[in-house]
Amino acid sequence: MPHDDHDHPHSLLPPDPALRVKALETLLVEKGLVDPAALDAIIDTYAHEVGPRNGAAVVARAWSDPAFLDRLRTDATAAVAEMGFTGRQGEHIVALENTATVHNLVVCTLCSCYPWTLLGIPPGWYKSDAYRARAARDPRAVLSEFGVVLPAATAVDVWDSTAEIRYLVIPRRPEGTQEWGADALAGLVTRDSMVGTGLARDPGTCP
Amino acid sequence: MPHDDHDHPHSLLPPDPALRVKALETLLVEKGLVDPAALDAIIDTYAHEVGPRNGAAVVARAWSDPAFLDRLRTDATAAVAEMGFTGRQGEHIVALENTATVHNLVVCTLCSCYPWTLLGIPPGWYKSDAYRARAARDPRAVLSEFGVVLPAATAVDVWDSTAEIRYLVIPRRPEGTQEWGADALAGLVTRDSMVGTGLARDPGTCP
Amino acid sequence: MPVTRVHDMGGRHGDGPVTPAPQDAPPFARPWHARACAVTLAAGALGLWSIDRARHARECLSPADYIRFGYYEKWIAALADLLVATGAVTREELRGAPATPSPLASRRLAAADVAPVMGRGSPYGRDGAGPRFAAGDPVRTRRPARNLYVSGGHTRLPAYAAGHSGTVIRCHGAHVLPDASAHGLGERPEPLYTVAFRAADLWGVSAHPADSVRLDLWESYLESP
Amino acid sequence: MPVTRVHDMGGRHGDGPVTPAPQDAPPFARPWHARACAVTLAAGALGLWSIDRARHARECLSPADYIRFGYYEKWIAALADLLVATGAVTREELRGAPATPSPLASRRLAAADVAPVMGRGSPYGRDGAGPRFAAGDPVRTRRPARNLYVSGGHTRLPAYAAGHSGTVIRCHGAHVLPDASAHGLGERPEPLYTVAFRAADLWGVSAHPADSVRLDLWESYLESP
Repeated sequence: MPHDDHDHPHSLLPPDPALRVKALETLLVEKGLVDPAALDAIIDTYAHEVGPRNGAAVVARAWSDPAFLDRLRTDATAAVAEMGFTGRQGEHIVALENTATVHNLVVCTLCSCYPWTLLGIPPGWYKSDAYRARAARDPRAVLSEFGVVLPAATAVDVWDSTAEIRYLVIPRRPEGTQEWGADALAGLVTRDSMVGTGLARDPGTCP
Repeated sequence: MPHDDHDHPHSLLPPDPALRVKALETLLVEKGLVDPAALDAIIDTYAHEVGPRNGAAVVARAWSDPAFLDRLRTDATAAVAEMGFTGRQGEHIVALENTATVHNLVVCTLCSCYPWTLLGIPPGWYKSDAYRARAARDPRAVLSEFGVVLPAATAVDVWDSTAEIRYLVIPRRPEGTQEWGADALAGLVTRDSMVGTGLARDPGTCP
Repeated sequence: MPVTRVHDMGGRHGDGPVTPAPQDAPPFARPWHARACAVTLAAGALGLWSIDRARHARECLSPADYIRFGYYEKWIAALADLLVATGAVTREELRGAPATPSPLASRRLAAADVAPVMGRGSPYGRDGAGPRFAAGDPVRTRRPARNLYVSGGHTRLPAYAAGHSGTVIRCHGAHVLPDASAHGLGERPEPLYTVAFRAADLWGVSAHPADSVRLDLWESYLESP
Repeated sequence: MPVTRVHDMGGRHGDGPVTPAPQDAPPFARPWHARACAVTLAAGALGLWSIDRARHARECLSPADYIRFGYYEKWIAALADLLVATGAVTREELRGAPATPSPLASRRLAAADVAPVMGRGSPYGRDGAGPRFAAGDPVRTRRPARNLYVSGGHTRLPAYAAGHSGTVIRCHGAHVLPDASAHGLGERPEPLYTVAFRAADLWGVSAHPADSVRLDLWESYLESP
């Protein structure tokens, strides 16, 4: 058990992180514990297939399909599974709807839990000490660093992902999009808006 | 005010610590803010004059002079001032007497406060993260790392130096020293025994 | 309070501003980040440790390493520690000695299984005792935040939320208890709740009076106030 | 809890063993340690900051710097920050621009004054209000551990001791309040007490039942339980 073993085996590996990874990969492949083709498949999955487009599709549908929104509210895990979004770091999903009076912000202060199935690999800032240390205590200052200034009357609910529940923020639907279809709506939904550090794009400025 | 100024001026100095010190010293001397001869005098003071011999003299006298021990209990600052021990990081002194049932251990979890006038500059371990983090929570494990194993019936009182009170531990006087004079007794008193991470030397093993 | 580790940083002062990234930034900033991620997931698929044990291995990095290492450096360091702790590799192999074929090779994740394994995940809900608390109930978190089974062990109650009063807003059924699972003590599932705390109760008057902080907490972390 | 900074490490898990030193180890392990100590004391003698402000400058180093810097590296970094903050030196001078003679040179500590200045120290006792608590009184520390004047400001209540019940064992009279003094808010002297806590109350059942932890705490850190 590595519990407070102060003679950490990792110190036996080369200090340079890229060489460290390479040394461990080589060793595991040689021992038959890791298949290099599986590594390529994992990287391909998270570099190209699983990313914030998934979450954006969920948000766009929640905005435009009231029956889906109902299912999302009742059991978000099942509702997003309908759309094919299941798996690692997305086993238990809860959707958080922003309103005129409540803004939701997601953090993981203890590590970097994040809804991989819907948003992919977390961005660097989400994993940074600054975000982890400050988001729960000082969310409005953190939001201002993302250019988001909320009305003082809007409450901020911060969700610290301490268990295996993964949170997806449903940003507010921009005004003037009543006629938009789901695909166009999804183009308004940024990664940050689904973590709560951003808002959906203004349709007037959208490409 | 340097309060959470994230553009810390210190980063403008050379990264190597020895060069950093030299650069700052040179600048302050050039500006007329620091006298090089004063630096030498300060170093001489703490390298050669003020050190654990002071504390050992206090302990030896406390062991051998009951009237002094009474004064030490009543007002340790005044009692050690009688012996000439006054000044920076020794403005307010409290003596802690070890007994058969209580062992005292001193730490400063928030920085490295230490009774300079009696013990000089703190040793590296006293300033280490490991000592600061662990001494208050797990004093018996820390003591064991110094080779000190206390009877289970002995209570450990840990003193966290959070204000300007500086603590001097009075170790237990070794058996078989009834006839010893103060100078010989002082030879039994180690630095660690006055912090509480050691005991007084066994007279049988003393040089 | 710090009966905890350096990873438990929620509420800490002294960190600088957060640096946002473009919405379309590539998920892996460096090629070796992608390799580190993939090696960790592939090794995890051997089934030698739980996610809780893997988290605890990262938390057990020395405070200095935890702070100076980047995200994937922590992953790789903890992975090496876990592989040695479980006997999957030896210290000598980490040092560069010739690798011995592993009897665990039959568990190797095949490329063809990546999609189904990642797409399935591993749900943490379990059958278990019914919940003691209901939505709307006031609760208080235990204090200090610590593992009750192992001194210094893994727990998911952040120090900033220990000993505070809040309100249950949801019960998620029974989930695997990290405090046990991280230490090979079985899953010991317990009801998991989302609990809301007033930000001002946690942080004092500097917090906005309308704001809240919500955490997912197991039943043994909670008591009636 | 971590409404605090990385310096507030009492109780933290994950640090390795303590490494003792010979009883007669030289006080300065490296020549530059001695220079760093002397420069800091000599600059401090200019009277531009209180000891509390100097401590806070060290605490305000970034968490990464605080952990990776050695003791005297922290001193020198904080000294540079303080000298700029007080206007005694400029950023340009730190960068290597030619030094301008300082109008504060008249305050320079002369070599002949080192012994009397160091030997005098600066006592922190002050006239002030009489104590509200007496030895034997039960008290509870405030929670969270934080500066009431400045968000994230200096305080000397460690997080591990916040919100705990203890017993006053001694009153030291009124002392300068660090929470004010560190931020240029005057000395605001308050009665200072030594308070004893049961170790088991602070750390849980892993503590020895007979053990205690004692801290020196100002009156505004305490309330009646």
